[in-house]
Amino acid sequence: ALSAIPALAGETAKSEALITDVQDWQRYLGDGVDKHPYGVPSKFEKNVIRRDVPWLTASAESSVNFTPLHELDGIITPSGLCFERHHGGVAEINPADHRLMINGLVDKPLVFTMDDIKRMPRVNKVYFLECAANSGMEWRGSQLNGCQFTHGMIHNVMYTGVPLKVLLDEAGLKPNAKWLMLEGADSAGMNRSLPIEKALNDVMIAFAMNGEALRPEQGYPLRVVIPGWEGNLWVKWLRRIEAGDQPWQTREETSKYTDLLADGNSRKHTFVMDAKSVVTNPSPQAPLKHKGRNVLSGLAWSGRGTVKRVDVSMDGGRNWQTARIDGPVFDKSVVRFYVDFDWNGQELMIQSRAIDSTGYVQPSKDDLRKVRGVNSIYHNNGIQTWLVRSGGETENVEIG
Amino acid sequence: ALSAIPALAGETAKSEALITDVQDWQRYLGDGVDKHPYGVPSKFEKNVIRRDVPWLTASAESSVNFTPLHELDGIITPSGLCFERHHGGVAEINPADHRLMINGLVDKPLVFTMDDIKRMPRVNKVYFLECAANSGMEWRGSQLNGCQFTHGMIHNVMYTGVPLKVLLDEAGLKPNAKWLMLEGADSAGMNRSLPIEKALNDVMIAFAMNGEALRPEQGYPLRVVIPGWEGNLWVKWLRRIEAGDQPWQTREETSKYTDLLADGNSRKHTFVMDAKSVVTNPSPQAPLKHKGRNVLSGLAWSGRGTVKRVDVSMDGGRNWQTARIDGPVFDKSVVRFYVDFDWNGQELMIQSRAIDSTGYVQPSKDDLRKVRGVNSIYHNNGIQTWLVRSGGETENVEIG
Amino acid sequence: AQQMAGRDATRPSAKLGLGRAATPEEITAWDTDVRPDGRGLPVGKGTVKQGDDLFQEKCASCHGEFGQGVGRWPVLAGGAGTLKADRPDKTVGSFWPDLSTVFDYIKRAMPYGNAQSLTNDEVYALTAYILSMNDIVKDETFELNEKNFTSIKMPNAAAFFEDDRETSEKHFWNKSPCMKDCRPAPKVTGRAMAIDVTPDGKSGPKVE
Amino acid sequence: AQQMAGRDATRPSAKLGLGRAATPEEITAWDTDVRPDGRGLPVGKGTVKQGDDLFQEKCASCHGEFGQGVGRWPVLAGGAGTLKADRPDKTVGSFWPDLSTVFDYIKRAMPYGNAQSLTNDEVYALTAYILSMNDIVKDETFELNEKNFTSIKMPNAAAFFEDDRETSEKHFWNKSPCMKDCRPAPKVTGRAMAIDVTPDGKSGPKVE
Ligand code: HEC
Ligand code: HEC
Ligand SMILES: [Ca+2]
Ligand SMILES: [Ca+2]
Ligand SMILES: [Ca+2]
Ligand SMILES: [Ca+2]
Ligand SMILES: [Ca+2]
Ligand SMILES: [Ca+2]
Ligand SMILES: [Co+2]
Ligand SMILES: [Co+2]
Repeated sequence: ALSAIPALAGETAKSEALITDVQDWQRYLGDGVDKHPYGVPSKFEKNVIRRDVPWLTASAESSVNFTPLHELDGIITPSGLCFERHHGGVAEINPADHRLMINGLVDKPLVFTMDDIKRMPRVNKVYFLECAANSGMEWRGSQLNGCQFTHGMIHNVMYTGVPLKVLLDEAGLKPNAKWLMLEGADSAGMNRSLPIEKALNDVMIAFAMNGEALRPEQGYPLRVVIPGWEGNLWVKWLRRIEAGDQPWQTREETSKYTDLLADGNSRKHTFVMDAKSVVTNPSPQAPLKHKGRNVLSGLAWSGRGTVKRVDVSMDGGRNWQTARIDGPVFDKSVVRFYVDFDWNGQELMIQSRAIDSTGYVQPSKDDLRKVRGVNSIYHNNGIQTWLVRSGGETENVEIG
Repeated sequence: ALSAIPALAGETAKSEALITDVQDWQRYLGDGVDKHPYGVPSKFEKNVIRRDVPWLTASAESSVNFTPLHELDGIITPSGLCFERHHGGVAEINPADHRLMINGLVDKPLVFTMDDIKRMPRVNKVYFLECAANSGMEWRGSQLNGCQFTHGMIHNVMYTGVPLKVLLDEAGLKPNAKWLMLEGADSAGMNRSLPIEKALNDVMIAFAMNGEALRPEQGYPLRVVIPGWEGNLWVKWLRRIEAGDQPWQTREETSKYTDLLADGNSRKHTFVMDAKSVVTNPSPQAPLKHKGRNVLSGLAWSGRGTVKRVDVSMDGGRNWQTARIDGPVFDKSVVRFYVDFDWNGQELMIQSRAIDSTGYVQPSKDDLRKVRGVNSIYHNNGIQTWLVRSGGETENVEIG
Repeated sequence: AQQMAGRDATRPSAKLGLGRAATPEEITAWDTDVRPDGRGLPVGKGTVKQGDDLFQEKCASCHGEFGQGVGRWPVLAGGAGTLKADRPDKTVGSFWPDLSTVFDYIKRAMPYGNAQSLTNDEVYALTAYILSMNDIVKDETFELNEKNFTSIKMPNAAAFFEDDRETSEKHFWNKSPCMKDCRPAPKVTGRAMAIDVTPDGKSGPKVE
Repeated sequence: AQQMAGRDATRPSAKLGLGRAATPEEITAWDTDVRPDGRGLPVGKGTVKQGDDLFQEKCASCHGEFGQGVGRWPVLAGGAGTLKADRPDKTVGSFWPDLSTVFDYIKRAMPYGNAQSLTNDEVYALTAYILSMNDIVKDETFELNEKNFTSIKMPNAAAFFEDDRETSEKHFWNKSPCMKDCRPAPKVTGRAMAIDVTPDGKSGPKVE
């Protein structure tokens, strides 16, 4: 049941007992300052959780859960809600027992402790991490009914760590070092190859996220941060970096994270995440509840630089208006956008498109399929459509 | 026991079993993606908690706990570690039951639900909140041995909410409205007076912090955000705003949060938080552990604008060097600063001083006491001294 | 949020059209605040004697029979003339500038743990008793009510002045703070470890 | 971090002086990766037959007797010629460009739940068996070892090319994207709710 526009100020309103009666929380003492040494959300927020899709994989230890984007605001993803993707479950590592080795084409193979790393010059940066498989279930058409599932393999975090270059300089890269292999300490021994130009440009080795130590599921005590590039490269529980003269062709960059096109050929080394956006509210899990004034909100990002503009359509892409971006705009970070609008119960087809600092315009799903077919699994950055019905109910739809 | 500078690369090193043996976390599966719908820190971080000082007050429900600044990095305080200050414990409020009333010198007294507020135009801002009593126990001299206790009544958060002006415009302020009274729904019925110029300038009514709903102890579902001004004004569990033509002289702005000077007179309406800084590492709870390269780190902030510069002294204020600020620099937000330095075991007297965009230079404790005496409890922004002994042990000291 | 002809159906109106009128009963329920000029005072009354009885019953367990405070609970009376002393005693009598604050605060927040449980007459009586404990009224038959309330003057009222930091602390603004040889070699004059009141294993000062 | 004469005692040196030399044993323990050119291959060997036995013992419970996959566990064999089909079957044989990936991955990550438990000979044997299941070697007496390893060519090796989005998708860069009347009125052509596989009360597709 939709509420109509509320009684205008000055019109007759009924007194509410919530106001005229003294409520318990206004009368009796609540919890003291010694109750929660580490605080948690209100019990009334118990629906604000990561969710997994049990039928996706055979095992929860090699699977994914999704960030509840429709419940969040601003640009920072709370650490407890950052989506998880593991290939052998969460490695539980005492930082005192963690080691990072650098070997291969270096002057001196080195071993670092966490204490060593925390004695190196630090930087603080906000970056998005998007899994290349985000929206991957939507290539053939609308499948999952909620932006948590269609777009929830992304988070945006402020990292503290050391530029990778600092560590490489300490070991001394040999001139023929062109690629690095990054390797995790988890039971999947996750490994991926990284071109040396990117490694020396803006890659970080991070030990903190959003002000505190990395969360276990995000690679505690150490992970790689590779701004703008697909999440699978951001090796967690980082234990080794090897320098070499060519890529390794690991399982995660051949069997997975290559993009099969319609002609049977596959793109490899598709590292950059293309510009993308999604309206998080309204969306299937967060339908419209009221006629009258409403806030449309969403996120946009680009692996190529900053988001310059976000356009929103309410009629399925026929007409567009430019949204208001509010909050910090950082390189390779999400931005938050809003459209304040009035709604009188008409059916809406809501879309958003991101435009980045290189001039790239997020394409429609159909335009993307024209180049890529529907079998590439990864890198689906097509424009999402939400259908808002006259009752406010909101659906994930394909349009033609 | 201090470790000396480690064996240089190339010198003989002993193999560690941590590397030559396969560890459990490298062999067996860890937790799956369905284990922690809302994630928590690693069990190895169990010391990273808010701490209270039981002897400070008679009751934990009217008391304070402190942010563990020495364990954090970057500029965002994790929500679970934001210090708490309550006067009647934490109000536990179902957002569906929360109401905000605006009355007094307005055209139309109004009542808003949380749904109403979430339909208003939103903004996202990062601000520090410092309790005016932060460092209050240190007026007469060094008392508490740790920056968590001397400086931990501060946090820095990204808020999402509505400019207060939007709500006031909806009710229609009368021309003679010069002050607002802000009132909480907790059992302390916390109330404070706010000048209308500030209210219309940058004050926000926030419902989200660091991306998710406010935490209960931070005023869930609604709090006031008053950039740069003392934390006590940032009324939590906000239920009412009254417009009037003069300040109310509430208990929290007369009995408390006024500053008693040596001559027996008291300053009132000391809202702005002066520029201040603290070295968080090293500090008594985070001593130096190694000779050789080390990272000094700290936080600086100013209620008058942005932090322009932070200077650090290693010799008790005789000589100063300018620290490196890294990470975002926002208006009325903390900044993170670093000094990368070599330490050979000499005794250090570490200090930091913040300089803000108005040219204000954080004063020494003695210079502050010359103007304010030692009885004002609030607004102690004097320069902190940490004494680092040759073994690395670090102490809170007064110097003369 | 009326639909205007010829205007994009989703473009927002200038007025939000959010919220509803507050009813008079609702305003009465929440608008209990009292200002120094007496604005907000409800009709009511109470004597020092009545206040004494109430105080012993509902307040003395924390604040002490004569407002002297029990353990670390707040002291409400005494301390006159101590504001320049080494350890000032800030109480309602010695420090508070306005009587309205006493009424406003007790009405909204006391007794601690059972807030908003007192009638207006009870708050008048308790306020009268606090005045009496502080020797601001001397007669235990004195009755405080909404009419004589603003005639009571608090001893320390004149001692408050507006924030003047931008002038009295002007010297903290400094274009070129000293960087080299700024002071003589410092000596340690005090140590938190010697005072030894930091939590975590170490005990705090005794509750007297 | 040697102290240099005449230099501020706390100014940092250019070299960090952090970390220690990795020992040869430590490098051997961790540096197990194998590249397409054979770099990293350990000395060792194993036949298809030996691999078959091992596979049935340690792998078939998930991947199936012939690598066909059990339930939703990964399929390792088959799928040749399906890459242009409506539902491609991407397996080691039909998709993987390099044999080294099989060795590298099994050695570090399999069997799932007991990683790094296999000897090098076992990994050679398992790799040989996977080749055989995929008809890349036909002879069950075939022995794979560090010397013949790089001579094996994978069927789909030529099908991979470097990311070319900046040229093949150049039309996605557009200085003036359309704002008004950009397309005909859209019609709904597909609905997630009709497919009905979203978690939360609704059940997913059956495990076959
Ligand atoms: C269970 C303990 C307790 C009881 C009973 C109690 N109080 Fe209090 N009172 C407190 C505490 C604790 C505070 C300080 C609260 C805070 O920090 O915000 C306080 C504060 C006060 C203050 C303000 C003191 C100051 O210096 O700012 C006044 C006035 C007061 N109480 C009056 C009363 C009266 C009148 C009653 C009885 C009707 C009462 N109290 C009953 C615990 C109590
Ligand atoms: C308990 C189940 C299980 C067992 C037993 C098991 N595997 Fe696996 N295997 C998996 C899972 C799950 C994955 C995918 C892991 C991931 O997502 O990263 C996998 C992946 C693989 C892959 C890569 C598949 C691809 O398409 O990328 C190969 C090759 C493989 N396993 C070989 C083996 C071999 C050889 C053995 C026995 C020595 C074995 N597995 C035993 C579960 C198992
Ligand atoms: Ca599950
Ligand atoms: Ca890719
Ligand atoms: Ca306690
Ligand atoms: Ca103040
Ligand atoms: Ca009032
Ligand atoms: Ca290698
Ligand atoms: Co992924
Ligand atoms: Co405070």
